[in-house]
Amino acid sequence: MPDSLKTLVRSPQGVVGGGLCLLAIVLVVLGPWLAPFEPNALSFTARYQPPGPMHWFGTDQMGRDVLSRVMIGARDTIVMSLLATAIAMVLGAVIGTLSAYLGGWVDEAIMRTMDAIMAIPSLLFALLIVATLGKSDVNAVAAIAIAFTPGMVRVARSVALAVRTQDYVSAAIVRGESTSHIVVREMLPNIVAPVIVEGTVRVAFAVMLFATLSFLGLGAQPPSSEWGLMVSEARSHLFTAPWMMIMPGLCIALVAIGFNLLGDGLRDALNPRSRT
Amino acid sequence: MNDALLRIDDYSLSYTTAHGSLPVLDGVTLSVAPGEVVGVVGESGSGKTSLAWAIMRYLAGNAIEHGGSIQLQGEELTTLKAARLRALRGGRLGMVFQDPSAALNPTLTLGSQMLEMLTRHRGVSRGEARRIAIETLGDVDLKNPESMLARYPHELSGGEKQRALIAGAFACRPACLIFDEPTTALDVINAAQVLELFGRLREETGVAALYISHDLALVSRIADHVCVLEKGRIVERAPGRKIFAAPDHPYTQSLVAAVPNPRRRLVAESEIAAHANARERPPLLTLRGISVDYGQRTTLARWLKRPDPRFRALNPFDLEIAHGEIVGVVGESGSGKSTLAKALTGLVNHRGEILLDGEAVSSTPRGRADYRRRVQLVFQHPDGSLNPRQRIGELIGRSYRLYGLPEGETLSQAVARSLEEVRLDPTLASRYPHELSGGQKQRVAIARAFAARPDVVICDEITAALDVSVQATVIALLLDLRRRHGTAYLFITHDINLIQQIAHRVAVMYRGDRVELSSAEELADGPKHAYTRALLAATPTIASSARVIDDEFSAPTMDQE
Amino acid sequence: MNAGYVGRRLLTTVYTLLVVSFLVFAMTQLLPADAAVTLLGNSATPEALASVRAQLGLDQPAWWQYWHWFSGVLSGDFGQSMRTGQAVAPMMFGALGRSLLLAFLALVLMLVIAIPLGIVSALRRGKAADLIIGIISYVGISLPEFVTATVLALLFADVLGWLPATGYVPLTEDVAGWLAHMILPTLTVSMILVAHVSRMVRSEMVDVMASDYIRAARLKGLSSRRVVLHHALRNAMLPTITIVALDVGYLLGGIIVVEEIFAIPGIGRALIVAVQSRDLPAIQAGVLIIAATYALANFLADLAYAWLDRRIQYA
Amino acid sequence: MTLSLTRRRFLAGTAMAAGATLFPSVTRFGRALAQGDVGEVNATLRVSVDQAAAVLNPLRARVNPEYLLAELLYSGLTRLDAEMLPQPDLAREWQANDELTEWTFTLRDGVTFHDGSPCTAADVAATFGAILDPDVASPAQHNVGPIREVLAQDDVTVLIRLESPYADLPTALAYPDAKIVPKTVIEQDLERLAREAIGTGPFRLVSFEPESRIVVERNPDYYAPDRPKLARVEVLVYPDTTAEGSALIAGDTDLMLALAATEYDRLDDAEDVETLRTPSGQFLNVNMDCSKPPFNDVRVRQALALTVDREAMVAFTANGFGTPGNDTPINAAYPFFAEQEARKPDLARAKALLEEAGYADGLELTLVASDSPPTRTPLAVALREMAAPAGFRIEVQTLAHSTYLDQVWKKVQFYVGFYNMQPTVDAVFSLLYTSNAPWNETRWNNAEFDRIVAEASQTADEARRGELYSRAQRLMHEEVPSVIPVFFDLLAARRERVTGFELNPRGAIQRLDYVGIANGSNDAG
Repeated sequence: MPDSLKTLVRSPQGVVGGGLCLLAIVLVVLGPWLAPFEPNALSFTARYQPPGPMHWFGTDQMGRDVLSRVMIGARDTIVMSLLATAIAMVLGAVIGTLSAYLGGWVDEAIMRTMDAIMAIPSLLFALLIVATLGKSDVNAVAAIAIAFTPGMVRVARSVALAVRTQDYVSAAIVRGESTSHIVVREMLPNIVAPVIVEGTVRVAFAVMLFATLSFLGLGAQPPSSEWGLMVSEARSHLFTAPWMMIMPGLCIALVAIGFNLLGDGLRDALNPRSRT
Repeated sequence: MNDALLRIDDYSLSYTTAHGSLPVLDGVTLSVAPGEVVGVVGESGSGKTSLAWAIMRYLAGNAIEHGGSIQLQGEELTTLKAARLRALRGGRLGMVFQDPSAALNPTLTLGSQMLEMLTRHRGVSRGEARRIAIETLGDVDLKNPESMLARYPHELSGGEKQRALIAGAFACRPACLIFDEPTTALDVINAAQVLELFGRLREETGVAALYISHDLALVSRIADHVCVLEKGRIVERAPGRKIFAAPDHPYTQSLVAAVPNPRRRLVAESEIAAHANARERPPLLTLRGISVDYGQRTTLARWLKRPDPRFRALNPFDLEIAHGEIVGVVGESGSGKSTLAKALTGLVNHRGEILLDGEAVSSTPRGRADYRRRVQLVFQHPDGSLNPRQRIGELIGRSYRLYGLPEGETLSQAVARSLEEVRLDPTLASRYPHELSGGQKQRVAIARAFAARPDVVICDEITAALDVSVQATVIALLLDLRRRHGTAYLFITHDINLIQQIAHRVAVMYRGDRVELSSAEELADGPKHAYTRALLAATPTIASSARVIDDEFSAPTMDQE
Repeated sequence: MNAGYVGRRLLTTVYTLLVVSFLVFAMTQLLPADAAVTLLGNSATPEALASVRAQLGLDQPAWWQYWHWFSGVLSGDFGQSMRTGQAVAPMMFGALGRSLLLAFLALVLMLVIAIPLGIVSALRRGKAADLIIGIISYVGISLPEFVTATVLALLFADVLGWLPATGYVPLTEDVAGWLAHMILPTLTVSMILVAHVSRMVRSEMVDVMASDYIRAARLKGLSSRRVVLHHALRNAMLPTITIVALDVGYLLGGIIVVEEIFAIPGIGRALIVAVQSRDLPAIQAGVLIIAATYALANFLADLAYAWLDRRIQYA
Repeated sequence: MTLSLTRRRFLAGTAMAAGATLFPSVTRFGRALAQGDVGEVNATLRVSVDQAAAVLNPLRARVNPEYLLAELLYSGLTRLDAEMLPQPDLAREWQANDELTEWTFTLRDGVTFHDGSPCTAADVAATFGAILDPDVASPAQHNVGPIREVLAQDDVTVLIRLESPYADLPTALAYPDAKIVPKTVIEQDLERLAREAIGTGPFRLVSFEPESRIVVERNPDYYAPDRPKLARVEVLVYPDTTAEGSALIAGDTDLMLALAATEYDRLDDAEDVETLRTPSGQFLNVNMDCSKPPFNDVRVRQALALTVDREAMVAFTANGFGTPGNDTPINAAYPFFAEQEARKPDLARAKALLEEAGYADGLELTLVASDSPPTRTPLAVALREMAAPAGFRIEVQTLAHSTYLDQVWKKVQFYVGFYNMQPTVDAVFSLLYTSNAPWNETRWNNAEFDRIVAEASQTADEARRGELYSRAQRLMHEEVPSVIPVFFDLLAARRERVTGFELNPRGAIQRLDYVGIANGSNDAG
């Protein structure tokens, strides 16, 4: 692991991606303290102010400071995405590994069900779930987590299948180890790496999916400053106040790029073949 | 030797890695005369494959050459233009790889892959190329070449692939061919056929060849001259027939010593006597009609009238293993020898019964646990059988956790002792497998098995992945452990030479049948079964090459009797 | 290719759709605020609601509704929209048709652009070209459609005035007009796909180029052109087939947003409306149809794969 | 009128405010009218609407696009003109008895439905029977006045008996859902009208794709020979307002019936596009359940009202295109509007009132809004911030409109409502604020208010009515059953070649049969 980390920080992807993600995390942690203005403070006089020394990102239709809102919004957007992906990752890893280890009809049943869920495009799936549970960021997290799980299961399972045939698993069986020991101690540790890679890339998707849900009015709710929500609220002002949309839109893109780069960096670092 | 066809002069090569520069070849000098076969022998890491790549001018991005020259028919290769080089490769300078299935593109037919070569280097039309291809395939006696051309690689056996490839290489009228372990991936008998083919073709074409291999015995049989490569330096160059008779360099001597010689028994007669009187006791392990079927037929499959996928990997098999006895099981891949190991350790379901000390293994959990402790398994590849994410300590400790610690020992003490028993530094306990060498890993695997204080250890090809010298030490270790604990071994291998050295009795397996079961002596005096004889004939041994030495006039091809 | 393989895949596909139908139905059962409410809007009185519910069969037990619906589906009848009172099937299939046309354009555009990009960056690995392509694809993959769509519309329609901003002209009425209206949506949809697939092709290509048989091919003295086009590409394409098939699912999802923004009366919009107005038959039909399309795409992809790479059937 | 208006908009605003669209300002309609009479007879008008017209059955229309369809395809007894005055439609003329309890309507003769069958008094009677039948659940049932029974005297004479005297009946009958449908259809299967249109309107249905495109063509048998002036009308659905605007600019559409305030400037600057604007009685109200605490205490309601900066609210919710509200549903767009002193924000006072009411340490509230129209949430968000200093701790919750209708509307104690302008003052009051109002959201149930409204509805004398209505308004202003911070101007836009279109403050009235397309104009889509 450590030497693969070395390769990660040596690769440009790893550096840029890691940097962007780090920045994002900083925003998440320190956002409220860094924000120059109260994110929801209205100002009748300061509406539609273009970016300037006072308001770096400009102000919106209610005279709220876009920069501050973006800073606060990082929390909703990123934490939610990370949370959703993390849940999906854990579920996926466990289900996938178990499915691969048990094999036979259990495996078949699990995977076909996953296929079924995958057959419903994740956005649509999230849409249905949110419509069912009611709109709120928490439900959006649940929706995305569920929508992501099958993908994770697939990845985890494919790796687990390879691991399953390894002699150390056979050795464990010959020794008479318990199923739980084999799955948890012998197999899982050898599966996490690829799952983490997949997960990192998925975070980027989650960020965008969140934005899209909010755009459709199904994700975070006003006055929250979740980035997707900001963008969708700003769309109607695009012609009069483009910055309102561009700034949070840019942030979404940057964070997504960050996680994509990091994910690919990790993949290369963990994949000996692409190491040169 | 100015008439040399291929000449390498003081050639050095190194790779730049994260940990600095790593020398691979150091002042290598050798030459191949027209029609001559030069063998290059070395253990893993000796740089023999890098040498091949260097000659083919196919070097990794991080390779750095430190002077020296490589000349083919007087033409300097190290400074050759890419276009000229492409014209050379596959044409005058051909190469045959170790693994034929890896060398063939899985999504293209054999035909298209042969034809593109012929059209390129023989400058003939596709039709003509096709004719040649069919002809060549024909005279490397592959059945109906026509259809062969239309087949995909996965539809051919390993032997067929390699023969086709060799045929193709020769068909392009090369001046010099480089063979990189061409038979290592094949079974003994296939290998023998390929070698025979090789011999015949070069008889006919008089091609010069550089033959790279780790197998001293084999090389000594086919090569006119043998170069011994150690850590990138050629330490000895001698005629193939001499190299065993009178190795000069100590390294070569150690190599020769390590090569299993069926004539030199490693288990002393006294021990055999010892285990003879052990025969009075009920046999330690008794196998009655053990048979294994693979694959099952699903209702869906039956419903779709698909061919029955079930096949019998092991036909009813009987065997008795006495306390402290070493029983060898020898056979090619697919002979069912590994299946036997799986069956005995419960990795696959089997019919028939297993008796331990004359009693059927009880199906109660305790009974099975007891059996599991007393019958241990060591796998072929330590990289596979040792979980890369666990420390050596944990790996060995697992046995103690499951089967209990000996009195008055802490876990760490026990682990340390186990490591010492296999002659490893106890401090390795805190390391991860990938930090150990192949031999060390296998020792750890053995230590883990013996931590269970077993009565019988099943060794499934445990030395196949190791260099000869390492193999020799591991074997020595096993015999030593046996001496100490009186453990019996079921020793599964494809190497009939090795088994003749260490086994008291040998079971020969062929296509799931036990075709012969006889004591080592009997085997030496003359095997009963035809297959056994074929196997022995196909296996190059020091003995056979020694015989070659006796007879100066026989051609340096392999001898069938 | 042997019948067993096809049969097996077909069965699993059917099973998948069965599960989907169940999932969807279960979800629609949980949806708050049933169609009767949305149908009557402000004028809903308890009596009116009751009568409408009865009329829509909403007062029946769930299993009955499921069976009623499912048996209908089997006979090609997806029921009537609770919103418009029209039959769902023609409505949804019509919408699907329009969406598929869009999806098809996007796929074609994607393949035409993505595969060459992927190959180039793989062969020029680590060089400038690779870097540039990489950056482009990262940006492409990291912009939500609704941003891309809005920006594109702003640029090409409002600023440059080259293309119609939004709206839809039926292909049957005016091909040129249809195409003109399709360009921006197609661009938007294919953007992310191009990024995604080109990176897939790249990594596949990199792996293949590192494989033994490519080395063997080189050492046969073949020209690099032949090595790349004849030996490498084919193998690199194989996994891409699967990826593309999986992307069809994504495509159908992404289309939802694009259709919303560009006012294309496709299945995505139909579904959003259906969900918003709790039009259960429409939701069920829509999701099932999309799932079916996706499953079909994957089925075909697997067949194609198995056909191109004979080893599959033995595996 | 907010101060942030550009000069240009200011002119427009006043032009509208002055006489609504009675005599349009020359800048806007001059050329249009000039071309109106020479309009192209077989032109197609492409109208864009911002949401689907899902319901084709006129008796069940709920939203403006559906009203539009009803208007295009059907006729009522009466219809309203730009000044909200009832004009003859199917009814040629009408008179009432002195008590205003019995009304007789005389129909045009020779009017036929699209299927050729004649439209008679029997159809009228049957239609009103259906409207008043709760199972049909027509929104009109609460809006056509206190009707007891509708009788067909002969083929062309309809007698309507009322429960109580009602002066505004002709206006009420113009309610967009009160369209006449064939008796036979009602008796056989009313649901047919969900798929086909059998009316007497100026247009006939050609194709109906609710989510995307509805096409109608001229009805040659329409009773008015000079109308419609168009061969076809295409109603195009654009779910995205920005997209809708772009379509008009690009010339893909001719007329945009509802314009988001944020789009106004862009379209105003676009070439060949004219923006239309009229003040209207359309408003958002913050409803408070006056029957339960905390809102059963008038001081709490007054406190909340005092926190609202209405000028700012106009800016935040209507982007400046509106007028401040004064907590009554009546504004200058209505007759009988009573000018009162505008309520100014006074946080100190609000805090004090809240303390008096016993909420010294503030009040936790959840304010629910629906996602359509999109102006509801900004209002809630703005109110949250404005009310916070006075001690109102408001959590804003936005729900899907369907969920809102199901779980919030008329149920929860604190939410944002939205209403189109109604044809009469009485319509607003008796629809929303009287104890017996069908949509009595606030449960204010003020006996005096009820009495005043009832009396007003029964008086024919204008002066007396005015006096009564202003008392009612003053009462509401003091008691604040709901905070009404902002009235919206209605905005629309058209290509210049579109003639004869008048933007109606009612929102639900379009009168496209008067609209034409000037020929010789080359800006086709």
